[in-house]
Amino acid sequence: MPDLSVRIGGLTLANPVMPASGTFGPELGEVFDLDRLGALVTKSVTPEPRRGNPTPRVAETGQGLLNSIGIPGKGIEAWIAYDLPVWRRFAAPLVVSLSAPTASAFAEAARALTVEGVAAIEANISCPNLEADGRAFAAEPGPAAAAIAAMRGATRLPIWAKLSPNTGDAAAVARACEEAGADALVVANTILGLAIDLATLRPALGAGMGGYSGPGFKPIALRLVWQCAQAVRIPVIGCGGIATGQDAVEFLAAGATAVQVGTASFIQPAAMLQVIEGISAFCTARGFSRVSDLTGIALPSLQRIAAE
Amino acid sequence: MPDLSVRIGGLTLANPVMPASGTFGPELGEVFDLDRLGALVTKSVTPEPRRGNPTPRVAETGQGLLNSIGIPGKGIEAWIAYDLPVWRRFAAPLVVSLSAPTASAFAEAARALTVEGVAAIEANISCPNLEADGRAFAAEPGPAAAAIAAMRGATRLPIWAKLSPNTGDAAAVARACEEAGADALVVANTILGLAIDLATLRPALGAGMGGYSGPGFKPIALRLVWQCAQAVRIPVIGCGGIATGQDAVEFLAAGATAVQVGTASFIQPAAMLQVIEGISAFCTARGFSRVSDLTGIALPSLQRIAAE
Amino acid sequence: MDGSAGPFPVTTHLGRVIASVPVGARYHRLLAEAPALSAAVEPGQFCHLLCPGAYLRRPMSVWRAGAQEPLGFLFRVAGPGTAALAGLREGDTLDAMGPLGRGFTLDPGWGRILVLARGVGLATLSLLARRAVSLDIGVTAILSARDPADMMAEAFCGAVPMDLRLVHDSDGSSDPAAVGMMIEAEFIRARPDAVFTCGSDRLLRLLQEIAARHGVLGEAAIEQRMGCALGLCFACVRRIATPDGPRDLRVCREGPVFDLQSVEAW
Amino acid sequence: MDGSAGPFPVTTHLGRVIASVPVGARYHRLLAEAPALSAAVEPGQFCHLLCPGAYLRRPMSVWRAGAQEPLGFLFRVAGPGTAALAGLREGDTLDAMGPLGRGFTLDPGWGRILVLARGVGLATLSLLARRAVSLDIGVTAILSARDPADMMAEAFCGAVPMDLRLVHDSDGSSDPAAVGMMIEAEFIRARPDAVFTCGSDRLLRLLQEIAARHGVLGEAAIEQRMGCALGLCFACVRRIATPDGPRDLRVCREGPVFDLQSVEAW
Ligand SMILES: Cc1cc2nc3c(=O)[nH]c(=O)nc-3n(C[C@H](O)[C@H](O)[C@H](O)COP(=O)(O)OP(=O)(O)OC[C@H]3O[C@@H](n4cnc5c(N)ncnc54)[C@H](O)[C@@H]3O)c2cc1C
Ligand SMILES: Cc1cc2nc3c(=O)[nH]c(=O)nc-3n(C[C@H](O)[C@H](O)[C@H](O)COP(=O)(O)OP(=O)(O)OC[C@H]3O[C@@H](n4cnc5c(N)ncnc54)[C@H](O)[C@@H]3O)c2cc1C
Ligand SMILES: Cc1cc2nc3c(=O)[nH]c(=O)nc-3n(C[C@H](O)[C@H](O)[C@H](O)COP(=O)(O)O)c2cc1C
Ligand SMILES: Cc1cc2nc3c(=O)[nH]c(=O)nc-3n(C[C@H](O)[C@H](O)[C@H](O)COP(=O)(O)O)c2cc1C
Ligand code: FES
Ligand code: FES
Repeated sequence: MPDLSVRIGGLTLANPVMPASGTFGPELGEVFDLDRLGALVTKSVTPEPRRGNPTPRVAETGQGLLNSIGIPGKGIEAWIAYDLPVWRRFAAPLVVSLSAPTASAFAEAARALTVEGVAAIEANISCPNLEADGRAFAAEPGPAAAAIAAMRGATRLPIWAKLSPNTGDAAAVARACEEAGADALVVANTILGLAIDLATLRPALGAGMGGYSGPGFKPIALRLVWQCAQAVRIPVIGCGGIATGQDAVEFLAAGATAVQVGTASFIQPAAMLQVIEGISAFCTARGFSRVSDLTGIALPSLQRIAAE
Repeated sequence: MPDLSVRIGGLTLANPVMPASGTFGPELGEVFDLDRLGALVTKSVTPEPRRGNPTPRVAETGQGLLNSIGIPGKGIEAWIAYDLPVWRRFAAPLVVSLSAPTASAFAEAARALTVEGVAAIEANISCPNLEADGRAFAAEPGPAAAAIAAMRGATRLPIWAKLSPNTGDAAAVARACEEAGADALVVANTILGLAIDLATLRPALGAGMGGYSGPGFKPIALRLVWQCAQAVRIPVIGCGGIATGQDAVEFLAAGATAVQVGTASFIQPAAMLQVIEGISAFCTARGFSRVSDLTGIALPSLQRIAAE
Repeated sequence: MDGSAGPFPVTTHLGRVIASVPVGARYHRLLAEAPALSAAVEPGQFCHLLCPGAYLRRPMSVWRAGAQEPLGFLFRVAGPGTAALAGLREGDTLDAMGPLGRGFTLDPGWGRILVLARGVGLATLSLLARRAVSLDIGVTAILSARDPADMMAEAFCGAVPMDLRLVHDSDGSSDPAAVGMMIEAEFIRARPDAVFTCGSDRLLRLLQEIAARHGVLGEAAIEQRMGCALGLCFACVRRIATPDGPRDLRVCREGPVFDLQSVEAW
Repeated sequence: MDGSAGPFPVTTHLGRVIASVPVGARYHRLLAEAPALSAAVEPGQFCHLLCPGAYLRRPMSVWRAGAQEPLGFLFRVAGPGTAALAGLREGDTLDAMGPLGRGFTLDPGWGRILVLARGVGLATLSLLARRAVSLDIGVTAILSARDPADMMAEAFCGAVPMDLRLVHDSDGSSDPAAVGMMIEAEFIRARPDAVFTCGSDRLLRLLQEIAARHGVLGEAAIEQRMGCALGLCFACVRRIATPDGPRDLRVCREGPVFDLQSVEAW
């Protein structure tokens, strides 16, 4: 049995597999024992309550999913009062995904989330930045770094910066987040996509464009991990289209220290368990005694050894 | 029988379907009559001879293809001497794809290509710009516009600017190309992707990263067309994952005036004929007497009417 | 939340298809051996079905179920997902995730219920009606369809005795005004203890109005595009009136069955 | 460029599978009815096969072909594409694009050829050897394999008479030095007019050296990862010596058969 534990910033996870934000909730505990996961990641919480986007909010597109959910939620105060106690029942470290409209709102919310039971904050900086004309923080190094730096000043919790594929230079954004004090990077959020409904000749999603995830997105997410892992020394958590242990090993080899599984859980609700078992089987078959030895093994030079 | 003809800048095409650069050659004439296509598009020619990238140059990845061919070729002089005469045997307008390392090299090559038998030049500005540290011209509005403007001064032929998905703001690049004098946009080239070969734990392509094309790329290309068509008044030619008439109709509805078919021809060599027939059948079934009436029909407001 | 026991009530069941048969021109029925799931599912609940070749699962009401009985689905062949399901053959595997969602309320003390179904809505209501009869509750079922060819009275009740009223678009009998009069007449003839509907927003509005006026309880099953079907993604919300005011509730989890009067116009 | 006539010689043929049988532990053979394609294809040519579930086609040498004969492929089950092909059943459709590439040269005036095949390379050389015998050309075939279980002598020649020499890794007989001595001995025993090889880079080097020394012509069939298989994409290049110096030629178009001495180390 290989050693599956990994270290992400200050945290040690029992295994490198966790859910992707927005595709997970305590409800999945009706399908399997959530204590088997390396970590738990909440759907993004926002400072204020939000209603979300018009329906249809999801559409199938070839080997993938388009979504425009719009981060509905009851706001951070109600989340701490009502949802956090539910999460506290589980054993794995709890990572709270946070989305906010300004850098200072990110800071304030990070401060509010610095409470017992929260192990790390994942900054969903792919959301629109109200101070930059609605462009996502993660589209440019400057605004991304500003959001992370503001949070860094407001919390002692580890901060994971979740990057966006919708940028011309992900490595630059990755470096900026590292310099601003991020403890890890999550790579990546969905990429903007579109589908047209031929019956109506209108976009298939109520909101028009949406985020593309699933197997069709995988080669792009894997490339982003490859680029970011070579740009920073903090750990990278790979995310995008992972459905099997083999997919996960590709991400680890490309430089990831851990992985998140999103849309695959919609197809096979126990996909995360299969990913854990698949990674373990790969390590056994190929003689890796520690899963962490896989991290970055495919990189041109093995820069990842130094990364925690 | 609906009217399938479309106008792209100064050119009238008998139908809106043409091949994508790099996936087409006279060899396909062994499979079907190439005179049935709306236009012919050559693989990119370069000023100097090039050897191309190490093999493997292609890899399968889920519902798509990764390639890193590296634009091998004999250089523009030999191309004009040996290849152009072969192309002249066909009836459809010939579009020459051009790739060059600097804006002035683009201009010089465009001048050299301004010869009998060439109907338009497609500027493959997704290639690395030697004057910008190897970043692609199409990654930023400035260098993209510089390449197009330089060509504009050197040829009277229509110039089609082929945009890249590897940018944070495709609409801005689209506008810059329009202002610099492009007659049409081709949207889009491949997006950077990666696959890891689990047997070797190395990248599946000899060159590491490669361009991702095919069905898995379609939702992204369609979104880029949607964004660019709303940003410019010149025609947009959609490209990315199109394999059927229905795929093509999605692109037309999202704002494209014509479409290019690339990787699909590797799976079904007569895919382009199926796309032409599928578009025609859709128009008949849904009562569109002219295919050009489909252009932009899904856009929030019908800005595309004005576009030629 | 559902009838199944154990700490992990929701599972992907690999059932063996034992019948796959077209029904009329546009519908199809599928029966599979999936004993644990079939025994656990309640009327109004649904399964999320893997459709060979399609990426996402497709939500489908359970049409037939019960201990020792095959699990059945009745559906309109609408697009690639349902076409793939219709392409399954005897002996093939059907991957059904379930049981999912909140089903109908059925009080054994009731004497009669009225069921109003349109199109494939009858698939959703069929198990409820059959379960009611087995509890000695009388069932009046008004079934609305495009034309007699689309009418699936046989699929709805099988050999179980019910009062059926069939209405069609082709002869105008399914017109809301006519159906409204028919419901009023039924309320007078044999006042139901509860009413149930599925399959048409227009009939839902109609039934809301009549049931409210008569002070009769009711429930409606509604549909919405789904991602996870497990309550994780918030894709499937519909506007529902609650004691705390209108809220976007998840059809897959707080539904697909809601209080009749709580479903807001859409 | 190939044996087919007409303005559009290359087509996707939808053949009906008539046999799909495992061969040994790692190989599989597939026979399909595809009369036009089977009649047109020449030894050394290949088809590009659609593999259910995989996106790209897979290139596969033609192992059996001829007028009134089924089209056959013999392959190692290597990954998802070949596994899908091996999963085809009698009556299923095989979508084969072809005929593709440049086949072997076979001069009816020759008296004898020597064929050197390793692993599935024998699939590529089998049709050549059988065609040679049918032209009254003697065939000496040295077949190299991992072990006797992997040896497919029967698949190579069927009932056609040839001089077979079988060598294996398991008893050391396939060692290049031993094989070199065997080839030298054959050259002395019955000097071939031409030599052919496929399936091993090491044996290719060996044969190049011996054939060059003896002044015997030869050809080699080589493999490369492919995209289009039509000469469009330049994915499949290999370094080949030409009168104009070394050039990257397309295996799918200028090959897969090249002059033995022209194939550069790789
Ligand atoms: C709880 C629930 C129970 C249902 N029960 C039945 C039933 O018993 N019989 C029946 O015929 N149909 C039922 N439906 C509708 C059924 O899910 C759709 O007809 C089916 O998903 C269509 O898929 P498709 O690929 O064939 O068609 P497409 O229209 O091509 O589907 C494209 C996408 O839209 C979604 N979609 C399309 N129509 C609907 C719809 N009406 N509701 C939700 N999503 C939709 C699909 O799931 C898919 O993701 C039910 C829906 C829900 C939510
Ligand atoms: C002209 C030609 C003729 C061939 N004839 C035969 C034959 O008669 N019998 C036989 O067993 N094999 C033959 N091969 C090799 C065969 O194409 C591969 O084994 C097969 O493509 C593997 O696909 P896969 O999905 O099973 O394996 P994977 O290894 O998973 O394939 C992944 C990718 O790599 C490509 N690939 C893998 N191995 C090769 C290879 N050796 N050559 C080219 N591409 C490869 C595949 O096409 C696919 O795109 C031939 C190859 C070529 C180029
Ligand atoms: C329905 C849905 C909702 C999502 N919501 C969020 C969210 O609230 N916050 C966030 O950071 N990412 C969100 N994502 C993105 C995922 O966390 C993940 O980055 C992406 O889906 C790629 O991974 P996958 O291909 O494994 O799904 C969402 C994705 C989906 C499909
Ligand atoms: C093998 C291959 C080679 C390509 N070569 C070129 C090229 O030389 N110039 C260019 O502009 N685009 C090139 N492309 C990109 C295509 O023209 C097209 O933009 C892309 O593949 C998306 O379309 P598709 O999904 O229909 O293939 C190439 C694509 C492939 C797959
Ligand atoms: S479908 Fe995901 S919450 Fe209902
Ligand atoms: S495979 Fe495309 S040129 Fe040979």
